[in-house]
Amino acid sequence: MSIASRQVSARLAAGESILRMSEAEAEVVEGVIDPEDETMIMNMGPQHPSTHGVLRILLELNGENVLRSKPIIGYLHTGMEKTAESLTYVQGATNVTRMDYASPLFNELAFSLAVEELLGIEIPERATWIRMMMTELNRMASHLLFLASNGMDLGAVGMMLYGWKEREEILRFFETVTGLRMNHNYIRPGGVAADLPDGWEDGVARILVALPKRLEEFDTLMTGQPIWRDRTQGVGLITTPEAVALGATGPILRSTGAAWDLRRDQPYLAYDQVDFDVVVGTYGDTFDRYAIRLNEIRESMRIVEQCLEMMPTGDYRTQDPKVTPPPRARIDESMEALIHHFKIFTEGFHVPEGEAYAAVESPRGELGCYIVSDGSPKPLRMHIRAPSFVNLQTVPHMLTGGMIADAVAIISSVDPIMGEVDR
Amino acid sequence: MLGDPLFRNGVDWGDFAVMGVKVVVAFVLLLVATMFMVWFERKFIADMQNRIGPNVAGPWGILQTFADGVKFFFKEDLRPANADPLVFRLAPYISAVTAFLAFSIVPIGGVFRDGEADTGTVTLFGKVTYLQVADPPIGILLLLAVSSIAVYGVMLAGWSSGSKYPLLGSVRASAQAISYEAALGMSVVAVVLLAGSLSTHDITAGQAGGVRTWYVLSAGIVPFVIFLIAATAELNRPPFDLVEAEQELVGGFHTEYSSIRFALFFLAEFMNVVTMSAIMVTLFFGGPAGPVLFGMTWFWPTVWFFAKVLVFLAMFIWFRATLPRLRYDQLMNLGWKVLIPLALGWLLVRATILQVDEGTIDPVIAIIVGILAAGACFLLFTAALTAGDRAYERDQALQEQALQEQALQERAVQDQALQERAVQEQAVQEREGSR
Amino acid sequence: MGYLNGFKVTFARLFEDRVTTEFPAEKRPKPVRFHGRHVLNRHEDGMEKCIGCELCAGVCPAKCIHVRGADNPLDDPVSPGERYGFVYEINYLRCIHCDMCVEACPTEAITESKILEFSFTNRDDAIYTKQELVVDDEGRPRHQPWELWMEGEDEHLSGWMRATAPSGAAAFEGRVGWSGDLGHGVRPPEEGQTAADEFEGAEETEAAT
Amino acid sequence: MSDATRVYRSPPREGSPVSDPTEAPPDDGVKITIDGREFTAHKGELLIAAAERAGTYIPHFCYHSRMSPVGMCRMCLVEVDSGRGPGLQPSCMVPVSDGMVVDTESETTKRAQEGILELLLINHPLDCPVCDKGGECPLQDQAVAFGPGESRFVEEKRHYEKPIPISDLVNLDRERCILCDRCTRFAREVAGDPLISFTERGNRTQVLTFPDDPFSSYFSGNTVQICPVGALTAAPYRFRARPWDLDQVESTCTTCSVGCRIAVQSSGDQIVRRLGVDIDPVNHGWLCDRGRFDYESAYSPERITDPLMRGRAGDSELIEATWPAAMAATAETLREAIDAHGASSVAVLGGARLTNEDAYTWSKLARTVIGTDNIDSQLADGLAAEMVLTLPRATIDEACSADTVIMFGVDPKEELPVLHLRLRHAVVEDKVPMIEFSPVETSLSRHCRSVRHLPGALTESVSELLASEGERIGSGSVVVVVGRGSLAGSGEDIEAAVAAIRQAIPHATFLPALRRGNVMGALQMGLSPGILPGGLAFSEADRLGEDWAGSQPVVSDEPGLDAAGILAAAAAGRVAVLILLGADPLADVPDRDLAERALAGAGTVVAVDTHLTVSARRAHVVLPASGPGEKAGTTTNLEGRISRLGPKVTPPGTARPDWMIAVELADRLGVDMGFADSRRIWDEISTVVPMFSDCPVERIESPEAQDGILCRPAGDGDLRWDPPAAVAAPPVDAYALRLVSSRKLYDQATMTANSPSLAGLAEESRVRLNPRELDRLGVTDGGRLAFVSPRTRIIATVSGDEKVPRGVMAMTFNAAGPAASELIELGTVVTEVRVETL
Repeated sequence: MSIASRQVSARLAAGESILRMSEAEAEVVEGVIDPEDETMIMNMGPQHPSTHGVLRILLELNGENVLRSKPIIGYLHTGMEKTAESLTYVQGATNVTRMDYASPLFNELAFSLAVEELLGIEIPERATWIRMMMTELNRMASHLLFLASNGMDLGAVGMMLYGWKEREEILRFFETVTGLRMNHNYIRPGGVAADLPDGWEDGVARILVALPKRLEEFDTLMTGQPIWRDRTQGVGLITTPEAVALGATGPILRSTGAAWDLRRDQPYLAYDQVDFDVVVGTYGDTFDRYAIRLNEIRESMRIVEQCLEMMPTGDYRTQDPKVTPPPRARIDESMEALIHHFKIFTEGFHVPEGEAYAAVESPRGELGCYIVSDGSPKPLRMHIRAPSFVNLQTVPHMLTGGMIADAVAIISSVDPIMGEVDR
Repeated sequence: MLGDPLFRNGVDWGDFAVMGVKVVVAFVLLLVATMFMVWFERKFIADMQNRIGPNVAGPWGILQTFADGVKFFFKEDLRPANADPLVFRLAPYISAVTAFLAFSIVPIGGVFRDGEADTGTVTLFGKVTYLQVADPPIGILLLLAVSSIAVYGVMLAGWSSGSKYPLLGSVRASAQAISYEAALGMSVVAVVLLAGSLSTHDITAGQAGGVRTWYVLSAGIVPFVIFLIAATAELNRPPFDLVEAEQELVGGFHTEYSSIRFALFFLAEFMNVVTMSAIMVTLFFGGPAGPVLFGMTWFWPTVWFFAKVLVFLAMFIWFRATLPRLRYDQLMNLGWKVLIPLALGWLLVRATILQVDEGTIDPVIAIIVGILAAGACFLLFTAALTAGDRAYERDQALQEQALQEQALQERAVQDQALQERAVQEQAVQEREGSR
Repeated sequence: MGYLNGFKVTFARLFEDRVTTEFPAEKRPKPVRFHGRHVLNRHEDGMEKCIGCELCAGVCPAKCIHVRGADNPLDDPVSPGERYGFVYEINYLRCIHCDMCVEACPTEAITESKILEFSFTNRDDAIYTKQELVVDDEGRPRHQPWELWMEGEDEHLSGWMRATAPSGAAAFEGRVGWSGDLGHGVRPPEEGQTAADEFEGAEETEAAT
Repeated sequence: MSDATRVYRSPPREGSPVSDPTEAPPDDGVKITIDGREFTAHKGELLIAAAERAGTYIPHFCYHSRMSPVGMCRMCLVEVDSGRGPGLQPSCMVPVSDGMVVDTESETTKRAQEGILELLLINHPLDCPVCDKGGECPLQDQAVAFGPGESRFVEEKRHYEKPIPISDLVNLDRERCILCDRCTRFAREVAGDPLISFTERGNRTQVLTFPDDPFSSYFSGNTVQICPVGALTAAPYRFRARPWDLDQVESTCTTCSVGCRIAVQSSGDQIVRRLGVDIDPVNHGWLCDRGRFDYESAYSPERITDPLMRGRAGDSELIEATWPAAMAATAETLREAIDAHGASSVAVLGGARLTNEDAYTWSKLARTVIGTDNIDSQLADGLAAEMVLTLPRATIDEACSADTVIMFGVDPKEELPVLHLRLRHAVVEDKVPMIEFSPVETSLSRHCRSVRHLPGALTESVSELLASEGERIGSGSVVVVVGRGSLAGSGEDIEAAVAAIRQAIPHATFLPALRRGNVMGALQMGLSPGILPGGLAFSEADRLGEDWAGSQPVVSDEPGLDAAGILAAAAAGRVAVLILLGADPLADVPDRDLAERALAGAGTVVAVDTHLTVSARRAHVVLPASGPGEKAGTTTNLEGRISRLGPKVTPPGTARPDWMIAVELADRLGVDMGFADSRRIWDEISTVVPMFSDCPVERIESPEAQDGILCRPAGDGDLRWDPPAAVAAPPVDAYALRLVSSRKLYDQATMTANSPSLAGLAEESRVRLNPRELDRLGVTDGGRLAFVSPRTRIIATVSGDEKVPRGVMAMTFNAAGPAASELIELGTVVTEVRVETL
């Protein structure tokens, strides 16, 4: 037995799994595994109810036990990053918003922040606060969706509908603000597309009043449920160094006890002016990830409450005429306004040459947008650092040694959005 | 104690006619009840989820099952290329037929009076008979036997599909059946012990003396709870629906089934739910027992019976709406490590109490022996539980040791490499210096 | 008893209101800003507002709009001015309802209705031509056989943008950008962007501009 | 690299070729500092041009590198310090001077730019959404890039009637005009048609044409392209498309043989516009209106989209057929003809419309597969192929910078308009001496030394000049522009004149001013009897490799028939199959009578064409070919410059490239030519033909080819041109008029006649006579006279024209109405016409 194989076998035998298993190592593993044990290779996905879309995981099973696994992606590849190169910065938000369709506003936000960094423009205060409030509401919606799908994946059908129902309340609020439930194209370079509508305070307040009671219910239904705990506690363990090594961010990293949250550690928007806690776990298991998301909803509600109180007045878009189209009333009066209206909507605005990276803390972790501009109205290259994509790397590590049912729980706890993974 | 009075005076054509009617009525009743159950489950769980549920087919969507059935009829019947053709086709029928059989021993009506010799009869066409299709003296055994056979349907379906998910489903099904059959049987024994008969009619008659005599109370609540849990598992209902686990096995044993064959499984599953609810009512809740309110004395027991069944149906749905699914190993643990010992223990306790009641054993001795026996059991049980764990710990320790040795070896290798490099570097430096 | 607490939650839900609507029979009200199927508006005198400038087609990220302009016939003009929309087609298999076209339209010709309940059985139906998009003589959208219209849904056709959009200048708050022509009527401007005490000042700024 | 992935240059918005900034600084350079960076500029260079070369863009509207600076718009104001402290100066008017410090980004400059833009926009109407320029408008671009973003102007704007058509092709909207003087300067300086200019003063200043005098310039389209706003728009493009839905490829115009570089733009798979691309050697960004707008013909109802066939039963109608049926019929007819009458009973006429690849394939098909040499790409209306291929050739640039330019036989403005622009610029602006020989006054006559001669007396006139001044002229470089101006006489006169010049001035070079699109390419690919690809004689066939050397007619030294010969043979019934390769003999052969008889006498006529021409209507099989913008390949201009054609749209119906038709015909005749695309054909050409050996596909596809690659026959082959001895014109018949029949830009040519915007511009057939001649005959302008030639008698409208000398009648060739070709008999030296009053 070579040293490598002994290393691998020792690590395997110790119940430790291997962060990345190369093909060579996999052969070694095959050597370690007794050929008399008939293992079974099973394709979980891309058509499978619990793979959150079209994730495909190749599982090597011994009975119900997962020996090793390999996620395979690309089934939802839509070439959005490439598409971005043929869309102007004005149109860009309609494209990026579709990547992580469970939290569209974060995509728009990351994109807009990157473009604004390139443009070197300041965003009006009101726009910043609107963005903050909307994205936090979106975080709540996204986490509620997670609760729903996580419940469903573990067999609690009731939870699925409860989660969706609460999420729907938030989406309805979004609809009154942006006109669409999802894929809003609301946060754009320079601010937001429209001001909050009349009566938005009531809409937000309604959510803030109704949700805590529901969260209590979820606690009772899930958190306090022994079967639930049995299914999630100690399942899909990962440690801080492993998570860091694999680039995991968001709830996965925080579940290991590492308090890393871009909102607090690299504040953007006005997060340094609001009060909130970073929720962390202890064990790095599926339960921690569930609990973090549940409690992050509560933290988001705190932020939204503060936004509600502190919402400033003023412009909701930057007043730079080269970036923001003129007021509609002006295009029938002013030649300059008409020309700018015309050019911004057809050609888009020119962005100075350079490159920029802007990252936000999306519900899934660090969502970054990297843009290279050649001075034209379209990005030369746009890349999205998609948290789902990076987090997916932790899956094989967490799966090893679990059972099929654990696999479902673990995939669910990673909460990957395949639209974002494949882009 | 004498079997169905219908056959007591010999058998004539009238008896056959009555039998025939009973079979047909039971069949239709079960079918209708099943259809109702499907609708009821969807409607009830929708209510629990703030939804409406089926509402288009018929008033309140009550014809939904019928519509689904019609749809199934017209779907294409697919069979995977790898499937075993005969078994693949046979399996759904096994499931469906056994589901029908179990219901035949359930008395669904008849006024039972406490202590009467030949109670619970009705007069049909001038014939005195029980309101159950058959009352074999070994009724409960028949039930257990039939429900064991039902597992074959599921198991063979999964195995014969020639596909991996169904195979896993069928493996789960057999394991689950074995684990829970035992607990189920054990919990029924307590009832049989009290009734002194395996006949369902006799068991029902034994509970005719009012709520207090219902075995759910008189046998202690424990057998009922065990039976309820085991029955849920036996029925593959949530939270024990591992066999079909949509989220894990994409439907499990019936992944590859379509059309009417799938409908048969679907039907069998819901029929079993109805049957099992009926049996629970029979065993623990006095069957058709209940007050006769006015007129039509034979009618009311049937109403009460179905009312009680409905409560259990609702309970199963409630389970589904509330509980997450157990994992395979947790299911096994629950069955083998909790339910079976508990059922066994309780059987001993109840038997002892029975004997004490009858005065055969001195209560003091009974208590002392009982405590000793319980203590021994507990020790044995704990030992059994921890034995596995200790083996695990030992393994752990051994592996850690191996790992440490490994690390030491590696370090040695590294040290050696470092040393070699240091020597080399020194040599290089020397050479450069000399130049 | 952790096992049983959950049952209370689900049981309590039995007595809550149902949130589902019986969709084809009833629709939930759509918000003012809803993005629905487009309409092409007309002026009070019946002329089309669309001048065929193709700005909507140019800004459309999904490239679902096809417009061709043509010289306006002098004797029977279709729209005011030199040019009119000769061909106007929207492919609803591609449309993502982002409303960029509505924002881009310099004449408020294209706005969105409140209907999104339409489904086709062939690709031809999915391509709405000018004939289908342009409002009828009363300024209401034309109903297609495959669309599910409800009472009152064809009334408010104004775009979702607030009156001063898309600039977001607080100085323009309260100024009606949408004309009061046939089809949607003057929409009252929304408030909230400026505080009540700043509003006076805003009006002064506006007057100065 | 496939055609679709080529790198295209966008059409020049500013009309300035971007010179190479890495170009070594000139020795007499002037050192200046632009935005803190040192740059060495040419002496006398304008600051704006120097800055552009240095990579600093200075916004401007009126400045155009091909025209004189005027400083009208003031947009190019920059802060310049020439030693007396910084101040704003218009960079388009200031030549660089040593030590000049320029700041294009200073606050002052920015304020100046904002101010100018705000000023320019004051009177600009709110037209962007309806304006054709919207989206590609320099005014919009500058307003967004350099403008203040808001206007303070609230008063009423200037109002004019809009739009007014100032010509059939151009609309003027004065409200949008920013008075940059570009169009007026172009008309005055470049086109020489100063029909548009400023009128009135102050706030009312406006661009306008003169009353009752439309802007009917052949070059009016250029003003649309250079207009920095939407003031001048093209009528054919009006509201057709928007810049953002345009797709474009760079290509070469094949309307005439000048080979202007163009950008072909399409929208929705239809060509909607052509723009001139600025390349130094040829067109400087200009186009003639015909070349600019005749893309419309692709969508005319006359366009052939599917093969047509006549039923077997005699004169039945042409009906649509499938390709296999049409090809099978053609191949069958060919085979039958070859078997029955020998390969020489097959003749191929035409080919000047084709690409080089098409021409090569057809040439190869005729020579090696069919085995005939009866093949001619000129329709007896050009110059002798041997002469064209053996004369030392000059480029346009050489012609424009020669010490003396001698020109005869052509009016470039009518036939090769952009060559006219180049020559005009050389003569008028650069004062290049030009001597022109012409029977009638041409458009350049005013600007140069013009010698009148009687038709048929060219050689005499040239010899006279050479005798008196030959030595003086011969002391410098001489470029002779030779064309076939009048179709009424044989070309021998011209040949003789050329021979005379060659004898007198041996170093003279020649620019053959042949008219048809790719006639030079066709000749070089061997579409001429006795000439093989690369201008090789039959004796050199082995230089082309096995395919050619072994073929039947090549072995025989006897050249086949030329166009006149083919027609005569056909008329005599000796041609079994006549293939018309984009040729319309009825319209283009000077002798209409002969053409009629030839078409009637030929056994089977196969027409391969884009449009259903008069001749194609008479054909038995009509095969649709793809036209310009629809096929890939290369074309060769009159200098021998090879440039690429960009395919942009799919051909209508089932039309296909000519080479593909040839390949399939060969296939049906049992020979696999092995060509799968035009690239493969050029590959063979460059391998096989010695002349193109240094021009492989890679070079053709390289960016170098955007300016075209000069490829001229070496002239060291066996091909010989035997000039005829001086042709003696018959003595002047005092009772007759000598006919001069030349082409106009707009005539009944296929592409022009099928372009709706251009068709109306073609004049009716009309005989122009000297006014005194009219007086003598007692008719007035517009009167009608009968004209009798040995061929026939026609009645035509006449008009007086001082440009026509006495004793000469000028008649437009191929115009609607009585045709000049009816009067002409092929082969006569001059056509003498007697006049009869009615």
